[in-house]
Amino acid sequence: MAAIRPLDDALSAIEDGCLLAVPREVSGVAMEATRALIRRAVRRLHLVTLPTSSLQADLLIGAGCVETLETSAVSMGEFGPAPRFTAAMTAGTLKTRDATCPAIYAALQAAEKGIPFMPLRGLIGSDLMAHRSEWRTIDNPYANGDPIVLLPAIKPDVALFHAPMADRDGNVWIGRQRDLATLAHAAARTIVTVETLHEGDLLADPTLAAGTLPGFYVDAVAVAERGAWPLPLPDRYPADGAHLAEYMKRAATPEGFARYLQDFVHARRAA
Amino acid sequence: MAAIRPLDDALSAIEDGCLLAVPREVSGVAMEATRALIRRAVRRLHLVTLPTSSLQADLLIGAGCVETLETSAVSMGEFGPAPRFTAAMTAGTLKTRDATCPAIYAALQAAEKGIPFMPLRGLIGSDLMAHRSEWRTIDNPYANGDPIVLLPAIKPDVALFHAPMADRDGNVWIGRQRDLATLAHAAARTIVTVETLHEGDLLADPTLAAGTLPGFYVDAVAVAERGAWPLPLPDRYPADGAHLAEYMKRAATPEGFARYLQDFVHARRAA
Amino acid sequence: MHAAPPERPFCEEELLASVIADLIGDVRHVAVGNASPIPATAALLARERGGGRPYVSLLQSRKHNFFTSGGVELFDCAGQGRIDVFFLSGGQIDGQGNINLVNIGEHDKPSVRFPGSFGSGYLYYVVPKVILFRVEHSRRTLVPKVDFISAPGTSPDHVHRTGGPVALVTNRCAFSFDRARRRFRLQSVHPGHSVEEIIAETGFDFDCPSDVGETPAPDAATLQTMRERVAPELAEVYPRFAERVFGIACGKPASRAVSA
Amino acid sequence: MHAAPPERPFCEEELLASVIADLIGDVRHVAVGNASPIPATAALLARERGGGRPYVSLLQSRKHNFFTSGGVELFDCAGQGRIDVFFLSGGQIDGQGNINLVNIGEHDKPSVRFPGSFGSGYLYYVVPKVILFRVEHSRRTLVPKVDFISAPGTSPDHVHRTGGPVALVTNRCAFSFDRARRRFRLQSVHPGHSVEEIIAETGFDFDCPSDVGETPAPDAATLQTMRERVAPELAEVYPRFAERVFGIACGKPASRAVSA
Repeated sequence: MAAIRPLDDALSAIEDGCLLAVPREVSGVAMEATRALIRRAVRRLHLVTLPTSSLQADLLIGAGCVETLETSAVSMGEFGPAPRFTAAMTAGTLKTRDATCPAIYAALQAAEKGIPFMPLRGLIGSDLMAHRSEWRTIDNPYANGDPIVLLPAIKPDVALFHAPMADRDGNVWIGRQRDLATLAHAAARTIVTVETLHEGDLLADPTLAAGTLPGFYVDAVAVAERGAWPLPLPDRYPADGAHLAEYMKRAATPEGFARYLQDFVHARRAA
Repeated sequence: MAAIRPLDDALSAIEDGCLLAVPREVSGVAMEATRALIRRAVRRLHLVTLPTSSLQADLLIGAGCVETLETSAVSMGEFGPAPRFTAAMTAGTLKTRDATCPAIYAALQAAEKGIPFMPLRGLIGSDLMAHRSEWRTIDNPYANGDPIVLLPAIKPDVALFHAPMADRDGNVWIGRQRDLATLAHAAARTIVTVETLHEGDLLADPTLAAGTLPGFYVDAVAVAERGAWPLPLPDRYPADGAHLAEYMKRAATPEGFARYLQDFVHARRAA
Repeated sequence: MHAAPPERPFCEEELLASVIADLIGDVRHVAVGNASPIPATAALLARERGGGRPYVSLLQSRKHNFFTSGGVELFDCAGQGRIDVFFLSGGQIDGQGNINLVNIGEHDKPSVRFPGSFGSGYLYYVVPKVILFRVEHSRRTLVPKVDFISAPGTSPDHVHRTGGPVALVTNRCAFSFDRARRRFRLQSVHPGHSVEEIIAETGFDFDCPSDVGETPAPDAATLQTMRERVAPELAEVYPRFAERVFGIACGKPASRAVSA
Repeated sequence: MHAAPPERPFCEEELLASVIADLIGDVRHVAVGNASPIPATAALLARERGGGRPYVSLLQSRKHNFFTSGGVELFDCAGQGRIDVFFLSGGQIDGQGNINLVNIGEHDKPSVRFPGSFGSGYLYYVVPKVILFRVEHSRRTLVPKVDFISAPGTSPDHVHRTGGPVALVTNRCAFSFDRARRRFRLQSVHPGHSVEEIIAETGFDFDCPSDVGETPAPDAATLQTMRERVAPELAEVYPRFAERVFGIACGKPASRAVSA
C-alpha cells in the first residue's frame, strides 16, 4: 500500500524491460514522471497505452526508451502526427502491436477480473487480426456459426498515471477517469503522481469516495505539481498549446528533438 | 431519456413476465416501488438479483409476483432466513436459477459490453453448474487442458433501483454503488426512484459527476422519499430493524404475511 | 440575434456539415470522435433541427459528453446498441469501404505511418450508421485497395455485424454505400465539381447513375442555425475551427464577416 | 484505558476468534463476508497484532471496506490474487471439504432451503486460504456427503484452482485440511471437549492423530487486545454481537462485566 515518496524513488519499480501501462491524454498522463524516466534512461519498455497516447509515447519513443508499443493510436491530435513515433515506425526501429481501443480495454479488464481472456465483437477480417496471432477466433457456443474473437489478458508490471490529489493513505481521487482504476486493478504495481495531497481521508466522505481509487491498489504516490504539463489535466488545467506547438516544430527532426530533450527534460533535473 | 414521473406511471414498463433486475440491499433497493408493484399485482416476473436480495425478493415471492428467481442468495441477514422465499422453495412453487455472486456480475457485464458471454473462474465441479445447462465449459485457448466456464449474458428488460438523488435531466447520483450503473447499462430500460430531486446538473460538477449515472440510460425517475424503507440507503439512513423484526414475525406464516401485506403494502395506497 | 444576410456565401465546411446532418437522419444518439469538427457541426445541427433529438456525444467535450465510466463506456454503449451514428475516416479508403488508419507499405517498416486504428476495428462493426468522412478526395486517399485494413467495409454473412458504412462524404461529393453490393454509389456532386472530375480523382470504381444531381446547398435556415446556435457550442471543443469557419471567439457569436 | 482483570474468563467467541487469528497467519489482505462476527473479530485481532498488517476488509462495513467499484470489486480483487484469506461456512460441510449453502433434499422441492451460495462458487477456488467456520458441530452440519455442492473442497489437477480450504473451525475443535489427501485432520480440541465427543458428533471421517492436543486458550494479551481495541471497531458492523460478547454499546468500551 502506498507511501508518499519523492518522484525518482516512486518510479524505481519501473525497470528496464517492464510492461508499463499508461492512460490516454484525457485521463491524466504522468508527464513529469515521464521526463524523470527519460532522465534515468529507462530502456526496452513494453509500453501499453489505454488506449491511445500523444506526447508521452512520442517522447519515450524518441528518447529510445521503448522496445514495443501496444496501442490503438499515437497522435498529437490537432497538432498533427506524432513526429518521433512516425519517424521510428518508418525507420523500422519500433515494434508495434496495433490494436483498436476496446481491445485494449478488454485485455486490461480481463486482467482486472482474473480471467485469461475477454471476448470482443468486431476485429474479424481486419489486418489487426492478421498481425496478432494471440487473438483467437472461436465459435460462440451460444449461437450457430458465429465466430467471435478472444483477447488474452494484458497484465502490466506497472501502471503509471497522474491525478488531481491523493491522501496520506494513498487513496487517489480520480473522478470520472475510471480508466485509471482499470489500470491500477490490472497492474501488479501502480505508481501515481498527484497535483496535491488531500488532508483527510478521501474514502470517508461519500461524495469524494465515489471518485476515489483505494490506496490498497497504489504502491507509491509522488507529488508533482502541474505533473501532466504540457498535457491537460481534466477539470484542472488545459493543455499548453504554445508548448505543444513548439514541441512539434522541434521534434520534426532528430536534432531538434535532442535539443527539446536537453531544454525541457534534462535541464529540468537541475532546476 | 428520463422524465420525472409519478411512481405508478414510472413503473408501467414493468410488465407481467418481464425480466426484472434489482440490486443487493446495500446498493439501494426500490422498496416503495416494490410495494407499488405488489399493489398492481404484477405477475410471472423473472427476477434477477445483483447478486443477492433480502426483503425485496421475499415480499415479491410471498405476494406471488415471481415465477423464476435468479440469485446467489436470498436472506434476511442477521434476522435469519427469508421466510417466504424459504416457504416457496420447500413447497416447490418457485423456480430458481441458483448462481454465485460473481457469475451474476459477469453475466450482466456481458450484456453491458454487448458480448454474448463472459468467462469466469471457479464453478467447475459444483452443483451450480449441474443445474445450469447454459453455463458451458470450454478449453481456455491460451493454455493446455485448462477448462473454464462461459456464462451467457443476462439482458434485463428492466432494471429498478433506489438512489439518493436525481436531477431534472434524469442523471442519478449513485456514489460508490456502481452496481447500479452495471444494471442500467445492461438493461433495456431503467427505472429509478430517488430520495430527492437535485436542483442543477449533476454532470456539471466534476466531484458529483464522478458518482453519477447519466440520464441517458434512465427511462423514468420517480421521487420516493425514504423509498428504500425499511431497508437502508447507504450514507443516508440505516435499516429499520424494529420493522424488519416485525416482518420476520408476521411472515413466518402465510396468514401473518397476508396481514403484513394488508397493513404495510395495500393500506399505504390509500395513504 | 442578427439574421444572416442573404448575400453571405456558405463555405465548404458549412456545405459538408449540412450534407452530413441530412445523412444522420432521425436517430437517437450520435457520437463524434476526436478531431472531427465538421461531423461535430453536423451532429449539433441535426440536434438543433430535431429540437434536442438526436442526443449528441462529442467525445472531446466536457459539456457534450455524459460518460462517467471511463473510456470504455463509449464502446460498451455501442455494444449495447445505444449509438446509432458514428464517424470514421481513413488515411486510405477503398471501394469496398475498407478503411486504413495504420500504414502504407510494409507493416513493420512502412513508407507512411498513420496514428492507428482508434476504435474503428470495433465501432465500424457495431454502429448501424457509420458515415465516412474524408475532406481530401484524391487518388491518394481513395484507393483501389487499402494497404492495411483497420476495419473492413463489409463482412461475410455469418460474421456478427450490426453496423457499417452508409456513406462517404468528401470535398467533392457524397457517396452512398450499398452493403449488399459492397460498393459505393455516387449520390450527389458538390456545387462547383463535376462527375468527370470525381471519376478522375477517385482511385476506386463506384456506381455512377446517369442522373446524379448536385448536392443541395444549405438553405438559409440551416446556415442561420449553424452560425448562430451551433457555432457557439462548437467553440468549447474546436475553438480554432469555430473561429476560422464561423468567426466565433471565446464562445460568443461573431459580428465580423465569414470568409467562404 | 483499563486493563482486563486476569480472573476474567474468556468466552467461546473469544476462543474461536483467537484460533482463527492464529490460522490467518502473516498475510496481506483478509476479507470477511456478511454476518461473520467471529471471523471479523479474528481478522481485526490479527491486524492489531501485526501492527496494521493484514489489511482487513469487512464487507458489511462502511469504514473497514475500501471498495469503490461496486460489489464486483471484491471478486475482481480475488481474481487479481489480492485476497489472501476469506471465510466460508455451509449448511452442510462434508469430509472432502465440499460446502452446501443451497438445500437439503431435491433441488426443486427441497426439505430444507438455505439462502444460497453467495460468492462461494468462485471464492473457494481463488482465495489461497479459505477458513471454514461453522459454530454448530454436529452430524447435522458435518455430513458424509453434502446434498448440494455449492463449491467443492478440491478440484482435479487440471482445473485452475489457486485457492481452497485450509481449516475448519467449530465450537468443538479445529481441523486442518489436507488438499492432497482431500481430508480433514483433527488439529486441536477446544478446552472442555474431547476427541471421543468429536468423533461421535462428526458425520464424516477425518484423520485423527494420536497426539492431538488441546486448543490453546487465548492469552491475556490476546484477550486484552480483543476487548479493548478490536471490540470497539466491531461495534460499527456488529453492534449486537459487540454488546453481547464484549459489553460494548454505542462503539464505546464497556465497563460492565462480560458473561463468558
